[in-house]
Amino acid sequence: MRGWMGKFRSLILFGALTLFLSGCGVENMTALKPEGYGANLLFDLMMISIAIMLFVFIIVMAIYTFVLIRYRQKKGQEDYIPKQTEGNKALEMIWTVIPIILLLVLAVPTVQATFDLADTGAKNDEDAITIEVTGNQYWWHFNYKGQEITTSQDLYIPTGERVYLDLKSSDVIHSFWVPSIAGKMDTNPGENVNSMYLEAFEEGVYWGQCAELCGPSHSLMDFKVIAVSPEEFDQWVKDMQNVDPEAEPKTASAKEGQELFNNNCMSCHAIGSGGAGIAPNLTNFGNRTMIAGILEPTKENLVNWIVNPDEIKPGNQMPANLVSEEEASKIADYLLQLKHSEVTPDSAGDNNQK
Amino acid sequence: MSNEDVLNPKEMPHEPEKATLEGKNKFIGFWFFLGGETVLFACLFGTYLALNGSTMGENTPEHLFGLELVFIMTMLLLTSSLTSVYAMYHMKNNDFGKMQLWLGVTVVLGLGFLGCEIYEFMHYIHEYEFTFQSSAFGSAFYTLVGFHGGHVLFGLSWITALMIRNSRRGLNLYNAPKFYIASLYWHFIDVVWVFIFTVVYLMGKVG
Amino acid sequence: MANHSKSPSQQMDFEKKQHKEEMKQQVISFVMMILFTIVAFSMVLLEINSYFLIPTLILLAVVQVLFQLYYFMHMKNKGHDMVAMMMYGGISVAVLTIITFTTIIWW
Amino acid sequence: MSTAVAQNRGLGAAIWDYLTTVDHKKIAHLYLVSGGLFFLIGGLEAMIIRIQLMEPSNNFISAGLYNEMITMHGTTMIFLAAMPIIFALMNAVVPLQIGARDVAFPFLNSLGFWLFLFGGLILNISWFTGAPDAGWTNYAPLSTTSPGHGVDYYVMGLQISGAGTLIGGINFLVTIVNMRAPGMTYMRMPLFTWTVFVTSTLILFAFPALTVGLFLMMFDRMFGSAFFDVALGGNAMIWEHLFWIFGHPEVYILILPAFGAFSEIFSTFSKKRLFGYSAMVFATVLIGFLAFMVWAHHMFTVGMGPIANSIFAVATMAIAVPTGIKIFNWLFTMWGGNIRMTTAMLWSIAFIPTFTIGGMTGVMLAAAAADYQYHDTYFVVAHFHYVIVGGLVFGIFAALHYWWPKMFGQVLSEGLGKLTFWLFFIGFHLTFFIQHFLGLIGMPRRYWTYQEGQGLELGNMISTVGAFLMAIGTLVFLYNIVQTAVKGEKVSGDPWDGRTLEWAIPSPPPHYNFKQTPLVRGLDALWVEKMEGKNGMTPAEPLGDIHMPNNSILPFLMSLGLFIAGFGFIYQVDNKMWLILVFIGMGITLGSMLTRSVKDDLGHHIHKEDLEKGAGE
Ligand code: HEA
Ligand code: HEA
Ligand SMILES: [Cu+2]
Repeated sequence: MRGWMGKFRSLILFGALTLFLSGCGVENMTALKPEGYGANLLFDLMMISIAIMLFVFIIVMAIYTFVLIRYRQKKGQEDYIPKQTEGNKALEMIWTVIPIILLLVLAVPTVQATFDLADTGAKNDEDAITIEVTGNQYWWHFNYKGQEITTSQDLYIPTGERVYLDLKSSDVIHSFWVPSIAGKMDTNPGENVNSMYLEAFEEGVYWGQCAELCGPSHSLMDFKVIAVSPEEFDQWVKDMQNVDPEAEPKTASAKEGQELFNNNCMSCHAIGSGGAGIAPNLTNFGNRTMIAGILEPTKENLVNWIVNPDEIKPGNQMPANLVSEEEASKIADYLLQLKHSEVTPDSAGDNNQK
Repeated sequence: MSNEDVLNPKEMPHEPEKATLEGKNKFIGFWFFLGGETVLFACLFGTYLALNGSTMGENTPEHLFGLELVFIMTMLLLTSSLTSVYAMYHMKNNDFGKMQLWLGVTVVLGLGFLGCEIYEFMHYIHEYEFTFQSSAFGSAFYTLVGFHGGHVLFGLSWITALMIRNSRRGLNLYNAPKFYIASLYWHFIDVVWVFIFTVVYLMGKVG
Repeated sequence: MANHSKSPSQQMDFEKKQHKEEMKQQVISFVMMILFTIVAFSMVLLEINSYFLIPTLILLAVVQVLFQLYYFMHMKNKGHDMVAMMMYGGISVAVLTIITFTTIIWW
Repeated sequence: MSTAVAQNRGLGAAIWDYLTTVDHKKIAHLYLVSGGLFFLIGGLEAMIIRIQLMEPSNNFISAGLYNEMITMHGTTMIFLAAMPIIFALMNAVVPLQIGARDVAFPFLNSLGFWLFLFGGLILNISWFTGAPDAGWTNYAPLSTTSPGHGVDYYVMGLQISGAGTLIGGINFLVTIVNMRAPGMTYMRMPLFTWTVFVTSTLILFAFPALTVGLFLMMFDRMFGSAFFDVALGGNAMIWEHLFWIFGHPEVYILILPAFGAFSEIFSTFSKKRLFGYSAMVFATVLIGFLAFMVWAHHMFTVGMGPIANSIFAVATMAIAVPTGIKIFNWLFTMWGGNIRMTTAMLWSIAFIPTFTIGGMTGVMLAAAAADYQYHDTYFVVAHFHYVIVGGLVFGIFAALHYWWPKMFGQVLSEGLGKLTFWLFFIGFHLTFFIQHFLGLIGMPRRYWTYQEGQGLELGNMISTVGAFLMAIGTLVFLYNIVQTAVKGEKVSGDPWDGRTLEWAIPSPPPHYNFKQTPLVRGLDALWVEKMEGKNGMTPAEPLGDIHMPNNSILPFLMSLGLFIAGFGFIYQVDNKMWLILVFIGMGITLGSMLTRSVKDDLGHHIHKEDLEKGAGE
């Protein structure tokens, strides 16, 4: 399908629409510059439908313009009574049958794409990468099945390979969406686990967002998908599996921070693959693209967040003022040095945040 | 038609419930309402069917339901449907006394049904600690069956009110449609019950 | 209304006869309904294979309800076209709803 | 509007008159005024939304308040503004179009209105205590776990006003089935009446699903049941299905009467009979029929599986066919006609491209897989505002300009009308066209704010500017109403050279509508007579006494009772003492119902002699 669609697409891309679009929109967030299998498939489907719609619209507008110009009341014609036509069987047939045909043309690729994207049967294969994704108010939990790796917020995947996701939620409904790689899928509470797959073509850091209203901070529930080369991914997996959660940090302040963290935060958070899972797993926090999904990863931001999370993400579960600002600063030192892998968002190339 | 004619007709027409425009409107409108009620109960049935496995491991339908009581209730309600048909038969023959009599029988049978239902619910709550709140199945069961029970209660009050209100003045073109649609309502309650005993109790027993 | 040429009492007699006829049908349908109910209950008590049993139970219920609607509630009589249309409208929506709730709610 | 009456008899009497009225024309006024007020409130909420989104990381309102704002905006607009204004038009026009003196159930008609109003009041009172914040779709478990009482208000308010709508729907069904003038066969009914008929049918079958959904939600939130609580085996999908089984037909409930109004307007101002009348009727019925088979297109991403998604996708696309039939029939109604550019016509003409765009984006959304990208983004927001504002709100404006003289006996200023039109029209496209692209480049809907550097700044700014233009347009319209009322110029019964029965009687019509029931001899009954050189309709009956229903305060009381009980239900969760309100309220309601059923109400007669003298006008 990519073949003939390719030509077709370049035609459409020519249109004023896309000219306008290249002006705005961020490359790693838009659905209009697909960087993954799903997004690409859907982009093609969108283009087919837009083409059909443009065709219909042009016809409607042609008749419309003609009618309005030609049959508008002219001066001195106020009393003219036109012929009272009842209808026209032939015409009515035409505008019943042609839309039906157009819709069939659209329906076929729609059904194909729908089944294609639902094809997650391979997720149980021996060597398939399957990640359990859990939506929480307001953060994302990722558990690499059978790999003993848990992370949150930043989802590392290898390029050029299908990564399967099992989606569920621990509280309300969320929706997992990475526009430039794939469409979205809801995460439901309870037994209703959904699955989908991601397949990124190129390395990059792709923006993901929650797309189902989930509470006050719904709009702040961002995450990132970090696609790295398969080699880098394997490296990352190894690094993550070898993390020693109790490893002593180097600086004194960070050491104190570790203690404080263990005493105050560990009941919800986790470092390493175990842990309660009530709050985000912070194993590779130092490599995160963002703090809490939305703040630049600076120490200042982190301290602010620890002391007063509710101000930044209204309605979130993390208690405010659990520690003093001073203590928070030490905890920040500890957290920011939690870098266990050489593979970081930077490894994904310079595609980051254009 | 003047008001006098409506309240004291010299002669009752063939179908008194539809003799006036108001009567016709009531008749059609009430049927349409029943069409809507069909959807309402369908939604409740759907919910029940979706949740009847969510028993949280205890108090499953097989375990709870006993068929004897349900059979008695079914007989009561089916018979009450017939007696209300009798009542309408006498209405059409302009025999007010007999109509009241059969409506009275209908009400008694309906009360019997309601009594059984209350007994049943009490039984579940006290013997099995199976309540509205114990599981999604509990919520769905009591809601579906309770909605029907509520309809029975409303129908009984309605028919009783009509009987008392008109006991002295007899049948006329103003109240005939009212009696008629009340009896339609009563039949509809029976229709719903047929599905309840089939879907909830019999199929629940089968598992 | 009664604008026939017969005298009122003749008319009355004629209608009474009609009503009687109708009553007979209604009693018959009542007996059928009771019968169906008994069959349904006994089938459950006899623990017949449920693949066969459940469709049969539903069928019995549907037939019973048709008796109710057409005989007890007079849907078979004339002047019920609109009524029938709306009832079937409601029933279609009802059936769709129930199909949904028994199939795609769980996946 | 009834200022003249008010001056004659004092304000108190006028208010009492409106509280007790069972006259469909006055109920139309009530619906219009309250629906109009709610439209302003909903619009104000929209403005607040737009101001908040004007720039990235804005803090104009807080995140929690934003969610309340969108929830109330959606709920208010759909249930309290759009539906009631449609009911206003139905009440004002349908009985006249079918040559009836009244609706089938005048008492229930009034009850329907008061239920709607009190339901709407409950919803809006929530602003003082914390409004619902789970979106107008109110998905569980977000709604079942939402703190405070906001969602309880949503549940009670919609339950009560929904009951009113259902009652109103049944009333119009029976009116159209039973009350048509002699000769008015189904295939001679004006298209507006047809669309009202189909809309009422949809109401009849769709609202019960909402009723059940709201009951379950109420039980879960107030009485500890577990329908949506996964911990006890509940299933949140049940709410979604129930909501959309209602919700999708609801959007056609909204749009069909607008279609009907456009049909009348196109035909009148082209001086031509509607092209393909029977196809139009067929298309209307088909849309109504299909409306019940497509609801799950709102749920493509919940994980129903590819089979269900495909079925619902194809079924949804099918609706484009009957809708297309309509679009082309309207175009060909104008074809060969003598088009007069009145304000009403202007709105109607603008509707065609706008709605076509909205419908086409609808079909794009219907392509199930592609919806994985569109769903819950601004693309959807753009779609539904194109069909709702560009279809329904344009339709309301068109219909109001068209039927205003019939309702109030005055013509709205054409100049101001056109000004309103241009402001609103341009503002509308500015606001919503750009939102398609915002959605495609990754802006999800229901977002309190967006980050800087995501490329969303410009689009949102433009959108906000457009919203202000719409607001100004609306204000001009309000000014137009006031100015017209102050001027008070009377107008004849037939200012537009109309074709249907409502134009055969004076404006505003007398209490009993038709002195003598007209005899209908064809489609466009009045036009048929006009073409034969007659001045008006031929009566179907000799002049005689007219039977009219009596006014009653009971509908108001019944609704008031439920209103009071509603608060009892909401607050009994905190303290069982509040159950007292439930008892008082239900007592009032049931007591009024009992009064209604034991007290004979046979109506009254307007006598022939008085009619000849012209009384009652
Ligand atoms: C008046 C209201 C109205 C109307 C008329 C419509 C009409 C349609 N709607 Fe829309 N819709 C809404 C109101 C409405 N909608 C609302 C409020 C929502 C969002 C709710 C929420 O989530 O909050 C929504 C959401 C919505 C979705 C879900 C999107 C999502 O959440 O992901 C979908 C998906 O299929 C959809 C489809 C359609 C279709 C196919 C039509 C069709 O009926 C359109 C048919 C019309 C045409 C197609 C144009 C004319 C036809 C021709 C000129 C003929 C030729 C055409 C072709 C061959 C294409 N709508
Ligand atoms: C009938 C339905 C209807 C109508 C008419 C409108 C009209 C408008 N809507 Fe709305 N809208 C919905 C139904 C409707 N909407 C629904 C269902 C949702 C989804 C909610 C949800 O997600 O749950 C929604 C959501 C929605 C959003 C998305 C919010 C989000 O997802 O975060 C936006 C954002 O731009 C928006 C904007 C507007 C605007 C600018 C108008 C304008 O057209 C409004 C124009 C009117 C005015 C501007 C009135 C002006 C009057 C005054 C200013 C005078 C005030 C004076 C007094 C009060 C005395 N609407
Ligand atoms: Cu829809």
